[in-house]
Amino acid sequence: MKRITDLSSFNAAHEAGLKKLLPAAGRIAVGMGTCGVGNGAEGLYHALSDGIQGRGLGFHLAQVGCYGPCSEEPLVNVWLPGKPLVILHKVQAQDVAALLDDLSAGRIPEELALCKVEEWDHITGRVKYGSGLPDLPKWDEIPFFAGQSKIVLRNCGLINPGDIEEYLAVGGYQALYKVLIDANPEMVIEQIKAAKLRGRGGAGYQTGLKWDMLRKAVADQKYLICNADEGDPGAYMNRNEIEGDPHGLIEGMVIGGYVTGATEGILYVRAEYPLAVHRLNLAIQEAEERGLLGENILGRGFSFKLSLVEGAGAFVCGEETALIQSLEGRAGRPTPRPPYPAESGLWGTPTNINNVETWYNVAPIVVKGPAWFTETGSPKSPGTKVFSLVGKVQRTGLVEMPLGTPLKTFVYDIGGGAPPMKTVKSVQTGGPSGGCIPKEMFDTPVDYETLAQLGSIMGSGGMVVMDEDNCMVDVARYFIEFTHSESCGKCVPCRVGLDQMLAILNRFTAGKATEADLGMLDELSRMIRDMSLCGLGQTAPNPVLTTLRHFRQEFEDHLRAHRCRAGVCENLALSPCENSCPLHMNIPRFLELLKADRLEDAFLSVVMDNPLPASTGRVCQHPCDNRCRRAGIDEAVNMRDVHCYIADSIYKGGRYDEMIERVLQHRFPPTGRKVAIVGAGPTGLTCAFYLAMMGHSVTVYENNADAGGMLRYALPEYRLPKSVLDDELKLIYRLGVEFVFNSVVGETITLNDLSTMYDGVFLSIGTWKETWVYLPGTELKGVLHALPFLEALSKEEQVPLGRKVVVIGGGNAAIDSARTALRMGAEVTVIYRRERKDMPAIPEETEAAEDEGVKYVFLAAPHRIVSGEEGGVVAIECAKTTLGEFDSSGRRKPVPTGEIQRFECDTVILAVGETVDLDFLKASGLKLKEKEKMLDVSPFTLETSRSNFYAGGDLISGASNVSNAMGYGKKAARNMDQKLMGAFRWPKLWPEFEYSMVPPAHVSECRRHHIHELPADERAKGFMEAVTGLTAVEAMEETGRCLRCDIREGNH
Amino acid sequence: MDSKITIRIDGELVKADRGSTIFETAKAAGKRIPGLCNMKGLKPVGACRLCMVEVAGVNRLLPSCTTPAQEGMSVTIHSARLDAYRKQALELLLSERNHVCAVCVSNGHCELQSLATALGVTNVRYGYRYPKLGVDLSHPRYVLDHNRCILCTRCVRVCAEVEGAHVWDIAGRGIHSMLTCEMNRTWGGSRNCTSCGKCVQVCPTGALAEKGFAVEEMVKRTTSVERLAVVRGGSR
Amino acid sequence: MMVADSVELKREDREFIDSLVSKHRGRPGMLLTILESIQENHPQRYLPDDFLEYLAARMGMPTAQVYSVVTFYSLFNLKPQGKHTVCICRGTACHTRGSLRLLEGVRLQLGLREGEEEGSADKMTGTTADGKFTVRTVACFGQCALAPVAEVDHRILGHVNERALEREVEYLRKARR
Amino acid sequence: MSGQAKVKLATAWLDGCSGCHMSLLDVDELLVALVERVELVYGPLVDAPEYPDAVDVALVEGAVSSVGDQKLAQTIRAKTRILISLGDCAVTSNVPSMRNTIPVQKLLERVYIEGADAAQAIPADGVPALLRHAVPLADVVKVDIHIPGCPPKPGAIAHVLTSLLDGKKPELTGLVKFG
Repeated sequence: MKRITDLSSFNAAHEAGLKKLLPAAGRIAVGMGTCGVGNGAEGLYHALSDGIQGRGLGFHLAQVGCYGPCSEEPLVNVWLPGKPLVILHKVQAQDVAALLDDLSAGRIPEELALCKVEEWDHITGRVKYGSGLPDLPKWDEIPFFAGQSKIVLRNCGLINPGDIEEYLAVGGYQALYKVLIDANPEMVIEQIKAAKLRGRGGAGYQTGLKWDMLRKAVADQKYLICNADEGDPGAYMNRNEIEGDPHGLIEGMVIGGYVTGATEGILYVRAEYPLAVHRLNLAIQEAEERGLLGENILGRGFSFKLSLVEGAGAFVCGEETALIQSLEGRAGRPTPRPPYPAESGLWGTPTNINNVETWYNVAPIVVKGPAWFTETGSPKSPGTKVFSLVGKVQRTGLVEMPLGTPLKTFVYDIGGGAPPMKTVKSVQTGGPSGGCIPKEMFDTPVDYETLAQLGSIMGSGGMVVMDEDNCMVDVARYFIEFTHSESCGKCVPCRVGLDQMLAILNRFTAGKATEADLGMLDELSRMIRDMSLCGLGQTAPNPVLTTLRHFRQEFEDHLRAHRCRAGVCENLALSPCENSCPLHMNIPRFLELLKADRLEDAFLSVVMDNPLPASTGRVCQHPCDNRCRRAGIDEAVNMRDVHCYIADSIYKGGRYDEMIERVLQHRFPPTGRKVAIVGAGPTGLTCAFYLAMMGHSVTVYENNADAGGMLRYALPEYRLPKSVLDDELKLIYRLGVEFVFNSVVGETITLNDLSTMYDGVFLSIGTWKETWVYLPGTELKGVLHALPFLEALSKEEQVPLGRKVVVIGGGNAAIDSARTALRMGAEVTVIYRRERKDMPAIPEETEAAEDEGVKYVFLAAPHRIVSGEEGGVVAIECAKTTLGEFDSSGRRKPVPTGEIQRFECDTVILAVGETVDLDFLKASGLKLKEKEKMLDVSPFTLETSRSNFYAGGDLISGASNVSNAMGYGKKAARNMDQKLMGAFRWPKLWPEFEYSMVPPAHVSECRRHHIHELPADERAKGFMEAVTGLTAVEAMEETGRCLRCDIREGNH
Repeated sequence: MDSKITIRIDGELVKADRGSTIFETAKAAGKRIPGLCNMKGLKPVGACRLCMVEVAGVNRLLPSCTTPAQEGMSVTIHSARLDAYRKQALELLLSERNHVCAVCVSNGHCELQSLATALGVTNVRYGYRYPKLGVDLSHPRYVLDHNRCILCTRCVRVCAEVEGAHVWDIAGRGIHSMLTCEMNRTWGGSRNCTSCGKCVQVCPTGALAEKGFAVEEMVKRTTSVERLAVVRGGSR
Repeated sequence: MMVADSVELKREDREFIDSLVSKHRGRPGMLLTILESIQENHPQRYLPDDFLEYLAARMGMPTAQVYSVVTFYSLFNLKPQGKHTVCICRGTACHTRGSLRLLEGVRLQLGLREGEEEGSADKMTGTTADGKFTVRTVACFGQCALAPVAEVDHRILGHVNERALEREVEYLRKARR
Repeated sequence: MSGQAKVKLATAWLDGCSGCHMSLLDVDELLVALVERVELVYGPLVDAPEYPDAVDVALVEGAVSSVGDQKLAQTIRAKTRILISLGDCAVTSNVPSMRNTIPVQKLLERVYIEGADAAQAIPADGVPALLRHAVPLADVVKVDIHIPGCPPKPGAIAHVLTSLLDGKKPELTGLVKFG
């Protein structure tokens, strides 16, 4: 290898590199970062090289670093002369044969292509690939890369890290050459200062000032250190930078050495990054051979020695003084500052330490100047920062964004938001020294100061997205557990303080915390932050302080309600499924009882946890399926349909009366207390059941003529037969619950009457008022609202329905109306303003409707209802919408495009949701929440502002679903009884169940069973139930699939 | 530049030698700053954090034992925040290991105990950890009781800087840090220990003691090490 | 500093250490690099006490300081490691994707109880009695896009679920070598 | 808390050595003043089977080491306005806590079987079970004032009692020490 000693040999190497980058025969490059290899890139590379040799093709095959989008790996770049560079994604070894056929025929396989690059700005140079392939998006047009600007990652994924000539080809070492020729170190430092480059390790200290201090220090030996310890969990940008472009780091350090007068540099790299260490050593060797490192660089008389030291697994060594202690052969325990390393660092000599990413910004500033650098980023922090976007987000990877970009852009635009059926809850930035930022604050620009104001820090750039399955208390505990195990143990606040904080947080996640613990956490966090010796201790409490500040209600939930909504803290729940069930049914118990063929005991267990098992068994949206651990093996256990089978078997099995007697045996003796319940919907019925079971005398006031609320008057017969509902109501009637029908509270009886006649009152009137729709033409004949339409049908009233019906809306009410109208012989189209995946309706219902012939039109918002001559409806005009910004619900807001679509129809059913009856609330005199105009109740007891008056269900939560509403009824009953009787009698209501607590020896391998749908055309004709439940054998097999997560070391 | 500078401590003007730390300046002016790991004659390490002070114009607390006094500095030793933080630091130390003062050889002569009294620590609000720790009786004349050790590393420093044997060091990290004699040997089995006993004299608690003393009888001669260090021109 | 006379090391071990010491004398990070080389070179990938005593003597460094360094960094092992290593990543992304359950699963599979871990509880390195398996954790592999990540004998397994890891370990357990 | 009606004072003796009670008696001449204003209603120094209701001040000596101690502590807390942990055992679990690193079962076997030469059996009936750890009083119930010391100085006890009787908040800084 020829040494480069002058301009001509420099340009010769540059040309040689270009020939490899743009070879006449075309080039194939495989992304071989560690994560690429983890995704099978190695096998892919060998398949390609065998293929090329086998067929004697001339393609130049190279290994390159990672281009950034990890979720698209393995990545392969292909280039044919004259054409743009095309990035192929998710390439498997078996695609190689077809790929080589296409390439050798001069074609690019478009189906594998992700994006194309026509011309690439390497900042230190430009490479023109070619134009063409019009329908393939450019690299910065696809969502993941939109808005990114690659300065630090300029070469990653494009050049071969193992070949110095490819680095030279894109203008590498040009900045070094310029600095050596200008021989004006002060001017370079001024440039770095003018560019206001701030340290990318996390603290954000001005790099120019640090270099200036080192330059002015007088000593015969000065050191430069590159901090590549990157111990932050969730951060891997330094690894990819080194693996993709090692020479960029070397060039930065040599310039730094020349400018500050340091003659030796040390690269302190983590031992957990073997590939980065290997490629860096290779690059150092190559640079020394070519005269760009070591003795007499480029023949200009400057010498700079660079050596690599592998860290040995200590996060604290990311702190500069600890790193120096580690290099001096001691344990990595930080030393007090002053003295600062710039005055007395490694072996007492002046030393300057910068993070990997900071070094990568040096060459661009030298080549393009500070003015160009300050164009990107924010005024106080110019330039870009590389973030590792990971966690519960659809597109993960390395993202280099200008500083000051709002969090929203990262999570939604680049990351694509949470996976389907999930919503993002928060983002954790800055690793163990950072904090959790709630989704309400996603407009915050990502910058040193703005993140600090929220209590977090930018830190290394780790960005972990979390959804509602993540418990923030557990996240805080996780980070304290991390810093506690990485604390060096030298200073008291961090060593012992973190241990005590971990003990407190463990008590929270185990449900054993006390009120004092909440205050202690806050006080201890501030003490550790203010008193610790080094950055580790000073920032360790940030995760706790930010979660206490932004997610305090989660701490209170764990403390007072002993509940972990995310279902992560296992001790706070019997099992993940029980935790997710709004009624907290002991699911493992009834599965085990049925498995032991004890149907009646299983029914008792089910009905005591959920008084309407057959109704919920048909209409519940089964949140338990999302938390079932069986999904980790194949699919979730079908819990809802098993408890539906159990209930149906008893109701039709002839021994229902004996079972009712058995339930009544567990009833508490009469307490002499009288309770009134307003509203006989599922919420009211549940509350009535439990209060009656606890011996109170219960009277239910209902404005309709019969009990059931939505179950009777909104859910169509094919979904919930009235006979099933009546079976279930028999139990409640037998409990002696009195019903007063056709009575409207506020008219036939007032709240004041109730408070005098009863010891306690529970309001559960649900949400029956239709949301007001701003749509011209709603006053026309033929325009109906969903609920009144379904209600009228349930009361067998005559409803005038046209031949062609349009339903507006995407919830359950919309689908129920559509399928009902279909059964009445109409042709039905459902119009929804977002996409299918955003529809709140239960997926099985949407699919079943489609099979029955319902048409769907998405991304269309109602614009105008057109009336015919005699005032009837003839058509509806809708505006096509596109999806714009993400709103706070984590879904994209539909934005009308102005293009109008016209649908011929004679009936329009509006199913855009129901709200609370506001006039009832205002008249009730109860305290309301100001902005949401909802009833203000205590989150833990559901008591309203008027003592002994409680409220629950849709009335306080807004339109929701049956099981959530019933959950409120159950919770209210528990609290009302506790207040009425002054004792917590609730647990005694449940009988002792004897059932096996031995983990299943071998878990059945069979897959999940589903209920059986009648053929679409047959069920579309009438209102008979559209599905038949599980058979006995299927239900029994389903019970065998349960992993019994309720069995733990302690309890058997 | 003349060798004297003036700084203000708790509002009072005080003369100080250039280069001396705030801790030494305050001590010379008769203003005691609490501290457990610092000792004249040994290199300060800033581990116990009890000597933290507020300095006007600096938005974070500074360890007075390692921060040099600078002309015109205005230092606050006692403030509500500092006193509360120091009490918390003492409570953390008392909760970390088994400090059963009633049956300790240093009862009544222990710097940790007297600081707790001076700062009004009447109880420990954190949960006691009750770690299982050993007692090393292998040395003919001395005892090492890990239950009383607060990891202040005075013994490590005196053995390395003054005696030069470097027998002691800290093994492990975080809450699992332990004082170790050479390669985790028993004290009696040490190869380099000269049995000079300096480590016993500098130990602020009952962790290192001479054999033959019962409860409340172990009194340490700390001034001996200070004089020796000054004679040998130890750092500051 | 007395030379460690009482230490009888095999000749090639002494020569190996001597060569390392002379190669790295005076270099920054010398002790770390030498310790890493010794451990990598040892068949059971750990640092026997007599090796450390000899190294301290050769480098003129107090044995207490060498012991302090060896016990401070999580990479160094003072006990023989199993033939196979299963390493579970406990980074943030992996934690939020359930790597704790992976760890408990593999420890249960190999019969490693709480008590067997030496070192701090949260470092959680445990070796099976038959010396075939060592289960350890690492704070972050830098593979967060593949979370949850496990490494079995230097091979990275991305998006690993409990069953896949169980199969991997079972395969190694039955394999003869 | 001055006023004519006599102040109801209770003392209790959990896992301790009664040294604190002796220290209480060592307040010497103050006892005379106390007798007029204070009525001792419960404790080892008084014959009262049940812990009375509405006690004003309770001095509790000893660590909480058994289920029996725990129940008594909770009863005292429920029926007392001002609860004082008296002496190091109650304040820091002191000497009793030296058994905490030994699992309870091993401890009982070592003492009652290996250590016993006759009737080698672990006592069960009528003896409350040992807790996993002997813990300070404040770990089990909320404590209002702590008087450390082994034994606590009579002067400190006197200062606390007289301050409370005069309705003042006692200030123990500098007056008390552990051990």
